[in-house]
Amino acid sequence: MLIWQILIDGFAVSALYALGATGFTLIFGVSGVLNLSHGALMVAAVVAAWVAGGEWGVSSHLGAIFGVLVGFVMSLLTYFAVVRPLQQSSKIREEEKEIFILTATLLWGIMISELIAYLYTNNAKTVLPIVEGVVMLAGVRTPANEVFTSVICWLVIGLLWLLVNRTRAGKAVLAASMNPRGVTLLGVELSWIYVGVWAVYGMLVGIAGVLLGMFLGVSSYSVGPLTASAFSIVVLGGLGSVSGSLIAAYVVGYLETMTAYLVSPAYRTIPALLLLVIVMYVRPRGLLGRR
Amino acid sequence: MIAAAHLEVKGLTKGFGGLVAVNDVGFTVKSGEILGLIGPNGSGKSTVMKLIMGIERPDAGSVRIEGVEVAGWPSHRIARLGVGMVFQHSRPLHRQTVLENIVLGLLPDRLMRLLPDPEIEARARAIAERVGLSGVIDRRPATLPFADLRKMELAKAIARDPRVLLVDEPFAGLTASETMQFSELIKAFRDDGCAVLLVDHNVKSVAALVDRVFAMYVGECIAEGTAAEVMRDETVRRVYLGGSIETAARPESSFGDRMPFLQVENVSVHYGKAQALENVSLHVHQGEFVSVVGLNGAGKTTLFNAISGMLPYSGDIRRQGRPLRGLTPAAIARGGIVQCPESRELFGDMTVRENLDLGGQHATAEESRERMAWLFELFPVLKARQNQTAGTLSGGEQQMLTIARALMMRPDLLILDEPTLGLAPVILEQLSKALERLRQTTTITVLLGEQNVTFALPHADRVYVLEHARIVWAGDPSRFAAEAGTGYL
Amino acid sequence: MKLSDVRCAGAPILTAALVAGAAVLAAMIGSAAQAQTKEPIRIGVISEAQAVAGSSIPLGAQIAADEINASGGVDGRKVEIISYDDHSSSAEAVRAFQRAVNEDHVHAVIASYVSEVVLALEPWAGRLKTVMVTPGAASDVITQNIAKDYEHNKYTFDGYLTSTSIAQLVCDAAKDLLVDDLKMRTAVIMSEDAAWTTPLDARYETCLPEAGLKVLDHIRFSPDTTDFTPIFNKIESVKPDVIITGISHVGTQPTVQWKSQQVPIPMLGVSSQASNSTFWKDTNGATEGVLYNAVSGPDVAVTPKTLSFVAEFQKRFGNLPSYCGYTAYDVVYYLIDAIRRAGSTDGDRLVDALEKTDWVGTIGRVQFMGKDTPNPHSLKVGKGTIAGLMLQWQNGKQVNLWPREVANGKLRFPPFIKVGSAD
Amino acid sequence: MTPTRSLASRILLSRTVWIGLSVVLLASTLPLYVSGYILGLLTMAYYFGVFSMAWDLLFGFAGEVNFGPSFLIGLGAYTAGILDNLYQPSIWLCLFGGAFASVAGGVVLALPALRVRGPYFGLTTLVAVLILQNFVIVAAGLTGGEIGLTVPDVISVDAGVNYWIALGFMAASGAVLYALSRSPVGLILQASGQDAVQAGALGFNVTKHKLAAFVISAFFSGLAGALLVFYLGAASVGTFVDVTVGVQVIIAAVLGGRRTILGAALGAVFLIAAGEALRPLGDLSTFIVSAMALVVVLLFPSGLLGLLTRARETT
Repeated sequence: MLIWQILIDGFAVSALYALGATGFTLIFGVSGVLNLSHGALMVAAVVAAWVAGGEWGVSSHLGAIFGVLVGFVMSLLTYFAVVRPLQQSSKIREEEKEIFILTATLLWGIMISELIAYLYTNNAKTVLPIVEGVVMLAGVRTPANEVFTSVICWLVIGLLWLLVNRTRAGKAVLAASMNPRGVTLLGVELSWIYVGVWAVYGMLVGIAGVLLGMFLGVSSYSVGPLTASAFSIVVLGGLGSVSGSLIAAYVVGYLETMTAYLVSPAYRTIPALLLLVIVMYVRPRGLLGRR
Repeated sequence: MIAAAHLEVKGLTKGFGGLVAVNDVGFTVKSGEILGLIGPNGSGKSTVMKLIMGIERPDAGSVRIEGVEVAGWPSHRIARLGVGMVFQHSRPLHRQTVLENIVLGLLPDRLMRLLPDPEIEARARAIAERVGLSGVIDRRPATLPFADLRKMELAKAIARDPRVLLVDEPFAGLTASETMQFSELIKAFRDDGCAVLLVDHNVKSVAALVDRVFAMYVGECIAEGTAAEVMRDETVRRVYLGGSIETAARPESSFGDRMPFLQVENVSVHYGKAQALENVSLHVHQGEFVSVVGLNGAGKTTLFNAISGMLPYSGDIRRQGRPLRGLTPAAIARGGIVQCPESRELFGDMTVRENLDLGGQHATAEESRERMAWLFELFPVLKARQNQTAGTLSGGEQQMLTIARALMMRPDLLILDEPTLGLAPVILEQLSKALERLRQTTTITVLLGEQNVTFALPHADRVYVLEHARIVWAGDPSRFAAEAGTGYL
Repeated sequence: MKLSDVRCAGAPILTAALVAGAAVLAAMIGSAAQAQTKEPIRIGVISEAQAVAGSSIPLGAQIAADEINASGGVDGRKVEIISYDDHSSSAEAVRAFQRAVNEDHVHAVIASYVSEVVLALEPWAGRLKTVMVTPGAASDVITQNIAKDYEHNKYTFDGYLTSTSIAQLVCDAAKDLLVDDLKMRTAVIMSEDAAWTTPLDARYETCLPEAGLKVLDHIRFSPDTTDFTPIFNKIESVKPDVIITGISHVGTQPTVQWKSQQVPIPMLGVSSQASNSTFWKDTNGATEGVLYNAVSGPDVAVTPKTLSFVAEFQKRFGNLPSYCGYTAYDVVYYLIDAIRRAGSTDGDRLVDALEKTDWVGTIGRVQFMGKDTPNPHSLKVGKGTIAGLMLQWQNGKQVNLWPREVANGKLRFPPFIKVGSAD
Repeated sequence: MTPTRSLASRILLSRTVWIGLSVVLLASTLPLYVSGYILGLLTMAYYFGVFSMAWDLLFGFAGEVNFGPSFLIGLGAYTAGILDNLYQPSIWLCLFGGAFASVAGGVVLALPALRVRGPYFGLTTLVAVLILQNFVIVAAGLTGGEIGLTVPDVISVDAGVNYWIALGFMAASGAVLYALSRSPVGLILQASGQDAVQAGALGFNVTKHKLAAFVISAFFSGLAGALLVFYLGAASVGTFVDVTVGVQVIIAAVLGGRRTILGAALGAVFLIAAGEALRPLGDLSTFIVSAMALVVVLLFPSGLLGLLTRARETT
């Protein structure tokens, strides 16, 4: 019974982690950007869905779609207002761009979360679930929403996989992540690829955010932890490796769930952090990292 | 005693992954001697230098500095023992002056040294004087001409009075008079009793300076002796020049277009203060094969990158009369000017087929398929390897894939930058045949950049020679050997 | 060259920044302290504006000040509220406290509902000899410190209940509502790991068995927890009749997950966020059926003053006050009362006067425990002083169930709760 | 020209000292005519200035991006606070203990730094902070956990005295760090950060120098953290360890201008002063300060101080 509980709960949480981290790693893989406003974008999507549902009283479906849309728009805004000006700046040396992008996205994240707290307080917000009620799985009473979350996460990850591996545009994105100069030589504009990737990232962030809002709920305090967890999962899996991120998401998700069940909820995050430190020492490139 | 070997290398071996980069290499450099370590790109000469300096750890073999075994030591200890190295590409301290950069080379490796020793500054000034930098001593590196940057690197390397001096490509990018100056500086060290190791591509460029030459090819020694002996050596000649060169040029008048397909007019490019191209003009007719011959650092890659729109330049580059300026590199490539860069830029984790598909992505699926069938005929080995990832291919196969991928784009003009880089002679043959077939069976226009004249001449209708950022010779390939060929050995 | 340039260039900027900063601040302060015929009584309010609980504090205090000023002030002196945002950070709160005392020369400070922050401020109240009253922090340690070192810490007063007395009130309510009415026998304590819950849990452990509820398990979790599934599953596995809560930093997330997992066990206890009127919206209605302790409620006439205050608050700010809103309103009144009685704003004399406080406010009759008790300067609790309430969310409304004298509804649970089914 | 130049540089050096000294002197007169609150504000700002300068030594000179300055700060602060709480030795001893713990932490942090690069190192430092944070909460008996640690002693309750201590400490740290960055060791450090291979070939033990940079950065971070504890009279995770504290330190350094040491202090004073000056704007003040910092980062990448030095360079 306990085993089934851990398996089922861990699966849903891990699926959410996986979806959140996939977008993060995609952006890093293709454009080398570690977007530290990641958590803020997710929270923005949740709050948007909450506002649509709570203030305007639209249906849960419409609210969710609005949340995803806001995630999408915010992502493109992040790219055009913050990341691209720095990437194209001639005043900053190439080797220093990384720290600039990190600092700028951090500041941008702070701005977003402060604005949200100003407008809607920093109370935790939840999104009205699309499906309610509970189902019995292997004798475990599981919220239908949890099943829904897992299914949507994997559906989206599957669609992303198809997009990247089975379409020409996706192939070009994959190629750009291996060798940006190579795709330029083949007549593909890198700027199109970047915009496209940030757009896809926006959808992923929006969906992950809204699902998170339905499943667990977030507040403007969650901004930092959300970014940190995506960052650690991505690094644990190996930067830029999508499959590595998926594996790492499940490792972290299950480790946390097991700790919460078997040891104490108070120590939930500690084993995952220790694992991360060990991996950093033993295998500094992450589980499946190449770079 | 007098002729004690300052640097003694024996049985040096180093592999990267499965590839043996250096195999059982041994030589000595005596005090007051200059040894030229030469070899084409990929021959392992730079690795040898890094092994001596301790930047890489040798797998086997010994490196002795005045009898002290240093193989496997960290590089700072080797440096302290009296080895200095002049890097070809360096990153000077941008925010400090030239003087401070030289002072850096003189500092003791101690943490407690918080106040600059006034003596050090005086010594730095003396060194600057010696290498001819005293006029620019208060300037920052970014404002210096290229030759002065090289001098600054030299100054840093000699600051500690090394007994062994390693110099990587001493003359790359320098003008003739600058080369003279630099040679004099190096000779002065030899006369002071220093053992000097010069690493370069060609015998010719260092011949005047070196006492002996050690020639490498694919990780092994192929010849050793005086410059003249090595230049006469059969193996060396074959590696650099191949056999006798047959040319088959078509006269320029046979290309009927009134306006050349590609016109490059008075193009200049600067990297900071260094001039990489100086008023270069050339043209290529529709269907013509044009070779640009030049040594490393002469400006070939810069020229091609300017044509491909990857660099800012002054002057004009026109395609069928329309200027290319303002177009993005990708737009130029889509427009039909496709480059195969020297670095190949393959997608290493994708299969051969996927790489080719990406080349054909602007065409319809049908066109793309036909094109691929034709390419598999041209390069049969790619067909056999089509499901293998590009990163696992051999160097020659990778080069074929690069060319094939570019051809998938149905280019009007194909630019090939050093396709022979690091390839074995057998592979060169295959590549050569493929180019010949292209030339005979299609109307494609090709602009080829090479330092390997054996490869550059047979296919060429016309040849340009690029030297120190300028075109110094242009004409029919058959006249090349007589008029311009001496520098390419 | 460069050596000097950095410094030369740096110097003017540094001075400019300092001068500019100083000028701005000076201007601000100047306007705040503008000459008035009689020096006003200034009360500093330090709280977090972005938190629902905290944002009510300055608003409640302002209403009280306006009412006092409308009736002539204190011997012709106006009451002035100066508020500071501390983002619930101890360091910022210390800074704000110093500013309030040294710069704005306030006569007393009303500070924060977060125990951690109040504990950091407590020594500063002593160092700067300025009275500080917290309208919402619950940790017993605050008042225990006063017992330990009265001379230094006597300037601090806890204007809200201590955790221990809250726990006692919860136990009392649980006995009446659950044990007597519904025959419940067992409970699990679920509380967040924070300063205020340590004494709360300690009292729960003793008073729940006294009330007739056997404690089967005791779960403390990090306030950063987002996924409560393991916690609820663990609780469910020991089959208690009720979950006794001690949560304040978290609220929305456990409540929503309780509902979505349809945990069949009712929750009763302390859930500070549930006392906010916005909680229904934040949880999308998942809070239906949640029982929480409070000192006041929107439609509960605890004293004659309660409802008129709520009405005024709603009229002026468009929403209902959080629990700190009520207490802050009362604090201003009894501070002013003490100043009147002391005839001075001097710190030590104000402490003496405050210790003799006997004031009926919106939450009940306010009296402080004496200095020889274990918790000096904490509120006296019980019938006749502050009785506390037990409210339940029902259909978007906060309904009071206990004590029965002021109850305005009946206990009611959502369908997934199975009362009495556990054996 | 040659001999006069070195003479001139010596005069300029002394001019730097004079200008620095006069700024510090000017600042030290502030308590005479500025209110206690501004002093309190600047006291905090000065300690943050030291945090930022210490961070800049690691990033700007040794080229190591440390995402966890608050790991070093927190170690120093908590060690000093816990020592005072347990044994109540003289404050000096506590300060020394804090600085020492932080140095030990700096060495631990340096170990991965010498193995892994870029984002991987960044993450290791970030994880160090999270682990420290968890430790503080788990070991609540020792550290006060979520409640925070209240120390029995403070250095002084007088705003002026605290201000002078902070100013003196910042001036001293600034002088040492600046001198270090300008010294031969600073030059070697910069060379190691820029091109470790070449620095090795020039005969420098890169590992040793980077380790030293970590130790020095840790020493000043830890000491500043410990001093701040005895100024505030309390230590809490939110003030010393939280990632957001580290973020503020980094933002201050980038804002003021990287690789200048002094710019980092300027950035810290600016951030805190601006945050305070904007306080009347209400809850939006943090938003506006962040937005201003973002604009500086986007438009003037060399930072407040770098902007001016670069302008000088071209003339």
